[in-house]
Amino acid sequence: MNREILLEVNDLKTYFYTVDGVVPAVDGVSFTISKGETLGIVGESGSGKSVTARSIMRLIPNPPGKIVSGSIKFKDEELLTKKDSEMRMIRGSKIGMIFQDPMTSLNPLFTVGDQIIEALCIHQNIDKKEAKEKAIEALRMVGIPSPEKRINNYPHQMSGGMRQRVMIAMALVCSPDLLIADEPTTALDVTIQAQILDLIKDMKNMLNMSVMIITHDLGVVADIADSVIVMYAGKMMEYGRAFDMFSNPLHPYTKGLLDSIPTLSMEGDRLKSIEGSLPNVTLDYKGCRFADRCSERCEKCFVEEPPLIKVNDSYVRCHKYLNRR
Amino acid sequence: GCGSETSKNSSSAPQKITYVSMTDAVGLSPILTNDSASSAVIRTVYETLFMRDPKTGEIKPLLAEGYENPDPNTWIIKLKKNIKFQDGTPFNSEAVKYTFEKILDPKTASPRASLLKSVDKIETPDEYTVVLHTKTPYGIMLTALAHDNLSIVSPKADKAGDINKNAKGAGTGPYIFEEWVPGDHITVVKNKDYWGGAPKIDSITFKVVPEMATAVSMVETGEADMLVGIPPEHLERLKNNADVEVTQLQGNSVTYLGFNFEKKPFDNLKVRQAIEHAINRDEYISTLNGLGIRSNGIIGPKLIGYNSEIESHGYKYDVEKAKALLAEAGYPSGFKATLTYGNTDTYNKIAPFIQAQLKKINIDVTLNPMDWAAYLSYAKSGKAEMYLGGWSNVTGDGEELLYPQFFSGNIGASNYARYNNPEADALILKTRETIDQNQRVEYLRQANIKFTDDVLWVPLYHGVVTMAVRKNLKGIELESNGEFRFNKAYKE
Amino acid sequence: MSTSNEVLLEVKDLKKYFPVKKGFISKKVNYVKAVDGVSFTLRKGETLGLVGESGCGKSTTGRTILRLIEPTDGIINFDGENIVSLNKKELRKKRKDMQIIFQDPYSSLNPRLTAGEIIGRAIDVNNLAKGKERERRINELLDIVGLGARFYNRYPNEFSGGQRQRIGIARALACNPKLIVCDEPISALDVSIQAQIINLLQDIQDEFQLTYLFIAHNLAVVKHISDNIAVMYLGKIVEMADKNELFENPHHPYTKALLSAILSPNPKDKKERIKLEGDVPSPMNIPKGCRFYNRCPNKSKICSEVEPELKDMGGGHLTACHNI
Amino acid sequence: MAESISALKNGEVEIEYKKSSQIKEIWRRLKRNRTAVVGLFIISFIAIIALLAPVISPYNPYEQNLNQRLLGIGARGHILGTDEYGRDLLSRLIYGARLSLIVGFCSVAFGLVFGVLLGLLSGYYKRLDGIIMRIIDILLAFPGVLLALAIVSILGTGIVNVIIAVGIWSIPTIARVVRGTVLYIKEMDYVTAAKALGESDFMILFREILPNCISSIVVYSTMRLATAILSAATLSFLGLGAQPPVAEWGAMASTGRNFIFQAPHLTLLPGFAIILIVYGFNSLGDGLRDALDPNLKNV
Amino acid sequence: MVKYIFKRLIQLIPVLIGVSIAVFLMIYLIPGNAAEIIAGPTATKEEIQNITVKLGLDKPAYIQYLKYMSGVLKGDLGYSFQTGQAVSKAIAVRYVNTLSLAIFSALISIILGVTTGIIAAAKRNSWFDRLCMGISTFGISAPSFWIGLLLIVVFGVKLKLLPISGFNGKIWTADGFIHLLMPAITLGFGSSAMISRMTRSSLLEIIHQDYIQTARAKGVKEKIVILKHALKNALIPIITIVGINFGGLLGGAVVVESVFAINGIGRLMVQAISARDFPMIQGSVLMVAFTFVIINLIVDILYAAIDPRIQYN
Ligand SMILES: Nc1ncnc2c1ncn2[C@@H]1O[C@H](COP(=O)(O)OP(=O)(O)OP(=O)(O)O)[C@@H](O)[C@H]1O
Ligand SMILES: Nc1ncnc2c1ncn2[C@@H]1O[C@H](COP(=O)(O)OP(=O)(O)OP(=O)(O)O)[C@@H](O)[C@H]1O
Ligand SMILES: [Mg+2]
Ligand SMILES: [Mg+2]
Ligand code: NI
Repeated sequence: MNREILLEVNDLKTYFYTVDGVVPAVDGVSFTISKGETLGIVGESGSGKSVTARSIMRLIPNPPGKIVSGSIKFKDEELLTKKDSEMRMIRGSKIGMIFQDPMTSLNPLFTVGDQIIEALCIHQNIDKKEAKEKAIEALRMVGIPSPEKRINNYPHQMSGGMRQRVMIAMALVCSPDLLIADEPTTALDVTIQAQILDLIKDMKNMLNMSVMIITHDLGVVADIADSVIVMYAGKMMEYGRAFDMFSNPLHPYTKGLLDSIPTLSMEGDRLKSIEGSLPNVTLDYKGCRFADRCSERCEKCFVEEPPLIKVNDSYVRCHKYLNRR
Repeated sequence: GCGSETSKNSSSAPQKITYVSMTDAVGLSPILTNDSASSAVIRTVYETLFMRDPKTGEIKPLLAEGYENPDPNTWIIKLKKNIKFQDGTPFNSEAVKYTFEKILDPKTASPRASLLKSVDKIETPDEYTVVLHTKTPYGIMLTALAHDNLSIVSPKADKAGDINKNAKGAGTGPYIFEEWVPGDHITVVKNKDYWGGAPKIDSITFKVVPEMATAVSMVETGEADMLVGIPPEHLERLKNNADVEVTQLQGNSVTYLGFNFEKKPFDNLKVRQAIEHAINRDEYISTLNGLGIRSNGIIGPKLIGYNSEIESHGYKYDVEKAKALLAEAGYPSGFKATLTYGNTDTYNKIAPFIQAQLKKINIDVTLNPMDWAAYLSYAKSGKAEMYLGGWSNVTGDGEELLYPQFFSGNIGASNYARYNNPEADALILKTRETIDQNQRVEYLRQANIKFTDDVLWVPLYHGVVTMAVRKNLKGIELESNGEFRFNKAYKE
Repeated sequence: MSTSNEVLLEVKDLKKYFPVKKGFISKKVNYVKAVDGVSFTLRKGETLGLVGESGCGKSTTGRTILRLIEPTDGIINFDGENIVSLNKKELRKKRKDMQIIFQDPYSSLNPRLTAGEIIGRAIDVNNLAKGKERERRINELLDIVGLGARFYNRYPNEFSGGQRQRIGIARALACNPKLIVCDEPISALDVSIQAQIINLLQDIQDEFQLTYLFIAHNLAVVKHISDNIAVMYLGKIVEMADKNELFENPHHPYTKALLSAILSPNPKDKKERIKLEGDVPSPMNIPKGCRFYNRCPNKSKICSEVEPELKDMGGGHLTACHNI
Repeated sequence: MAESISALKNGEVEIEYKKSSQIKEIWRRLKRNRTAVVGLFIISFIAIIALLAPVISPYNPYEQNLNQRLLGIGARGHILGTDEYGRDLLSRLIYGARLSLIVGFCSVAFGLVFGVLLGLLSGYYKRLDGIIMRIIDILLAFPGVLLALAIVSILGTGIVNVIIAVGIWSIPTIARVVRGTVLYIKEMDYVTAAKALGESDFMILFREILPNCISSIVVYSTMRLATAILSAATLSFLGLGAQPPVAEWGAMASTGRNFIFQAPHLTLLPGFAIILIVYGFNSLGDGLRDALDPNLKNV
Repeated sequence: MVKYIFKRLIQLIPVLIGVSIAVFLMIYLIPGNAAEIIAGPTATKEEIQNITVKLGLDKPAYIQYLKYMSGVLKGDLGYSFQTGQAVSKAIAVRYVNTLSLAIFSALISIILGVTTGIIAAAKRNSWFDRLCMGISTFGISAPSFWIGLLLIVVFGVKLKLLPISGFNGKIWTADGFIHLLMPAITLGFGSSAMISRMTRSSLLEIIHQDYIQTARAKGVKEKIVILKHALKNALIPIITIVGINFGGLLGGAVVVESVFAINGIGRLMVQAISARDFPMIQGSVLMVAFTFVIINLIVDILYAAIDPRIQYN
């Protein structure tokens, strides 16, 4: 695999300044995505997955959100210092994005054709007719039957799976280098999910792009991702190759997650579960964020935040691995 | 078009007048209307047989040449010759007969049919003579004939269409009806062939502006040329405007506090006296910016039947005396009463004053304002205890006031007081039926004194009529009944 | 899990058509055939898993059985009585025996009531306890679902999704029901919380001899918790069998596709997927013949004309397919 | 999430603590909303003035003194001048606060009683919906001014009838708002759960649905209060409102308009007072909407 | 669609019948009658009786109503008790004026309201936002007769910039336009304020929707995001409030019509009811109700035109 680095995120921190205080939604996330690589981000609801993705796109609503520090290098260019107009040229053309809910992510008042054509017209210097042809082509590419008719449909005239395909087509018409997919299949049925995941894989190979896929379904990650980030309460808890993580999870949280999913092959009556729920994190939060749910915690975990520790090829944020080094 | 634009025009341009009125005319036929807005228009289009001199108040012939009274029940009226209706038909005795009979016909349902109620028969011995035979002597015949509602209409025009809506050519007056946009304006134009000489003004627009503050502003800016009946609060403003001429003239209207004689304790003279004693009329009049005059009598200074001796009658402001009288009447600690009135600006303003005044003698007054129609109904049916009213006298004759208000035959109609006194009835009838004018005036004088002493009303103030005219508009004379004529008007 | 042989619930040819107003002066011409002839039996203590794609009528089935939605047609024998023929009053009395747990932990709790009151209301409505006894019972229920009495006076918005789901379960338990319809009780929860709830549901089933109709679309979960599994497609059950039988030996092509679409959280066991083309047809105009015809990978001619019936293929394994 | 005290001695203490904490939460959110705070401040200010009217007003608002008519602002003894009867304007404004608040509250309360009932029924019972909505259509299509005019003609002018007129005026809109909310809440699972538990329609309607409509009702009522006070002023203009000598701001602004040239403060001051109170209610309504609506929590 | 409009028009009938019955009951209940008004305070009993007979008011109430309604079914709205004019004609003149006023002020309020609303939403929490919202709250809060009189005093009397009254019913002429300017502003001010707030708040709500993120992620300019993607979605609530306000403008124009001496239907209604002029009240109320329903219909059609999800049913 080509190891050329496409995206490099370093110590990204995005905070929300809300009525209820400062929410450190993303608090020091670092990773890289190489050309052709698929990165999966998993984590519980509210752990900061979407905010990470939106930070890369610089689509954090301000106020209340703000990227407080860090750097995001895309093709060796710093995104965080770019002007709005420059950023716009990257969005949609160099980085495409699809969202969780295909039902609400398409503007209900415009035909899907218009919405795809709009993306084309912004980034490519082509006329309407040409754009329309390209849009039809894109729809055909994502497997929508009779696209020349479908292009005049409104989103509500399509099923969820079709809409998600339209979203993908829209994100891909300009052949971006990176596709960010924020829970692209969560709202879909399993059979449709399978279709969409296959489609993303096909597209990735066809266009030779990198993919960042966000999900809370470990099955999806196992299916599609080369490397994985496990997030918990705004922090990156574990980061490494997907294969390594599934065969040898390092962080107690990751282990807990894997244990709590019933699998077809598993036997036995009870599932292992992680008791408790996500903590309410504030800026002055001390210690490991997972500590009070952790089965392997020690006193230190409550007072001191563990650093990111490299174990083999992976990174993990747990005091457990400090001593081993 | 804007008044302000037209007012700048030189004299060679057509002369136009915009007159603002709070309400729209109800109709254009004198036979079918009975409101001041209609009457303002009707006076420009139609004419009566007789008219009242604006200065002296004397009744003079207008379309008539003169009259004779061979006996108390016969009126022979000679008409002027060579007068034509605006539609070209001649004005003659037939027209008079036609008009009057139409009014008398119950099917016409004329609201002022009562003006000719005593007329029995109308004869036309020749083209220019009309003979009116009455059932009973009708001493105020001439006054009635000077009433706008007895204006003569052209039979041809009336038969041809509904002159109540389109009065084109229907009168003999100096202006010809031109256009009526209901709710907005009425236009009349110069009658070039007017028998008294063509007027100088080319057209008059009667514009409806329901909001007084707006109307005043329009006169100020020149958008309108004239306005009558200005309330006191706007008077100062107009007087201070160099472009506007304000005329104030003692009028013949009266504003009063009335009682329902069928309701206790208002049948008690002492109570009524007490109430009159308790009200400081001078104080209230002082708030009117000169738009009201104190006179103790029911028949005011500008009416036929007034005599200045009345000022020694009535009851002066004297709270102690009022309390004493109330105690005498058996109400030492006062009583509760309601005061009913139509909720127009005038009465809305007086009512709280009366309430405050009567409080001083422990009469606890509840105000009961009603919308006008409801008030009429309520007062007629005798439900009101005390009520506020105003009487604007068109003919300028005291009789026009006493008969409707206090004659027992009018209980259930205009006699809101429900005053039923045979003695008073007899006197009132005399003021109507006596042909000898001097004698009749004498009866009116007596009635005034009697009714004032008996406190049939507390006359709060007698009106002052007002008119504001742009300075370049001349020749309009205000009459004490608040009316005016455009016959001699011209613009400089 | 002990399953007796006593039948608790028997559903026969259940139908629910939602009328859709259309046309001039709103004549009811069209129907959404949400449930179109569903039959199954549930024995005491048994768990029947109901799976299927979104919109196939799972929730409608669940709710119609409780008569929260009036059925269009069919028989629901619950505890020896036909629920469908009960009048309003009788039904209200019967209600405490059959409860429901909802998918959405947010909309299923009245935000104006405290946790204790939510449970308390369930007790009050059925006059199960009063005064001290009532309080005791509420606290007991809170304990059973793993919350504890200290949560008594909290409002739903002060709870996390998992905790809310526990309150929902406590409410359902409050009137000692015999049957609980679990309408996707874990779908809205985080992975780490799902296991807690599944364990809880299993625990209370054992403790109180409950019977579950467990609706879900996650096959792995269904397999974990159920005894038998029914697969629904477009308002009909297409296959029903013991869970192991179903997973090891699926008959219906739709079941096969469904099973193959399950993603394992283990990159090692990647397997070949059966790809299904196209979408589920609209329940408003269900095609003639087999409902799965347009997506079926191995359809035959008869499929487009004759609707297959649910037949026993041996050993209580029911399938509705012509090509077996 | 604040951990609550784990050891509980007395359940009731805990209940009170928690109930107030919910209100506290709303209050806390309200406090952060600047306009809402301003609105609340204005309304409390006016309410306090209204309450203390007999204490703080320098004169009897109904006492006439015709010698001291139409004094301007800053006149000796009358800070805000006097009106056409020589009544102290400040005192009248202070008492006017009372009446304006009473008119606002009572008419909205009147509208609420009927509007909420109609809304609840038509939202909950599909069968009644058609009929009730038609009635509401008729009420809506019927010009409000005319309705007021008719009511006043039938019942006579006066503050009570203004309240009734304005109240009836607000029934259809309140009913619609409530109906909309009911239609939404009816579909919530907790209502289904209540049904599943065997609650009767009556209980569901009044114990499950109504309490959850309260916040939208409160928000709407706050805004409606503003409209009611304005409508009352408009009725006064048409001569149908509160009748003299009542010191009600709308009536004062409306009778004062006749003096707009001579003594403009007679209409300007009550006008500003109306603007102030209406502004207060509107801002508070805005703020409450944000504070009560959890969806907008962080927006 | 034609079918839909037809159906809606049929639905209008019960509403209109309901309104007419309501009017009838109202007239029946309120004291006073047309004859007494026409006769005036001086009238004698005979005069009142004659007029009563002439107007048919001596007949039982329901007969009066049925007689009136049978006329209406034949397309005859009757004749005014007071002036004897054909009601249809009287209404027509006034209706044009009120409608011109309503349309003009609706235009003013839409243009003003929507633009300020958009800018305020786009620049949320800026000084412009605060200013707009401040002014708009003022606009909602001030009684319209009050604004109207202030405008007259300032622009009419003091500055002599604009004519105070005299609208000629022809809005398309320069003269008509100038005369209608102040009334339209007076009337439009309050509703522009409402529209402005509605635009702002619905835009703010929509800006948080996923599809707006999608548009941004495509690289669409912020201006276009708001003007195209967000605004079109915000149009539904905006149109709703415009519709409601327009209905309100018709009925609520009485005040402005009085202040600016516009010969409109609002004033006509008030006059008619003070004169107990039954045919005129019925006619004008029916007209206003009819317009109200038509406006609702137009609003619904606009919904469907904007939002493809909404079907005519
Ligand atoms: N606009 C916002 N204002 C305030 N806080 C926000 C905003 N957007 C996100 N957050 C906060 O940031 C945190 C992370 O949110 P994020 O959307 O990234 O979670 P997620 O991992 O994508 O969860 P999910 O699986 O539910 O999509 C949450 O605590 C959330 O409350
Ligand atoms: N009240 C209703 N009126 C009309 N149609 C309805 C109604 N409720 C459900 N439906 C329709 O019935 C069908 C079945 O719905 P149901 O909710 O039972 O599906 P489901 O299998 O539970 O789906 P999901 O997995 O999304 O919950 C759907 O097409 C739905 O649109
Ligand atoms: Mg997310
Ligand atoms: Mg469901
Ligand atoms: Ni002009």
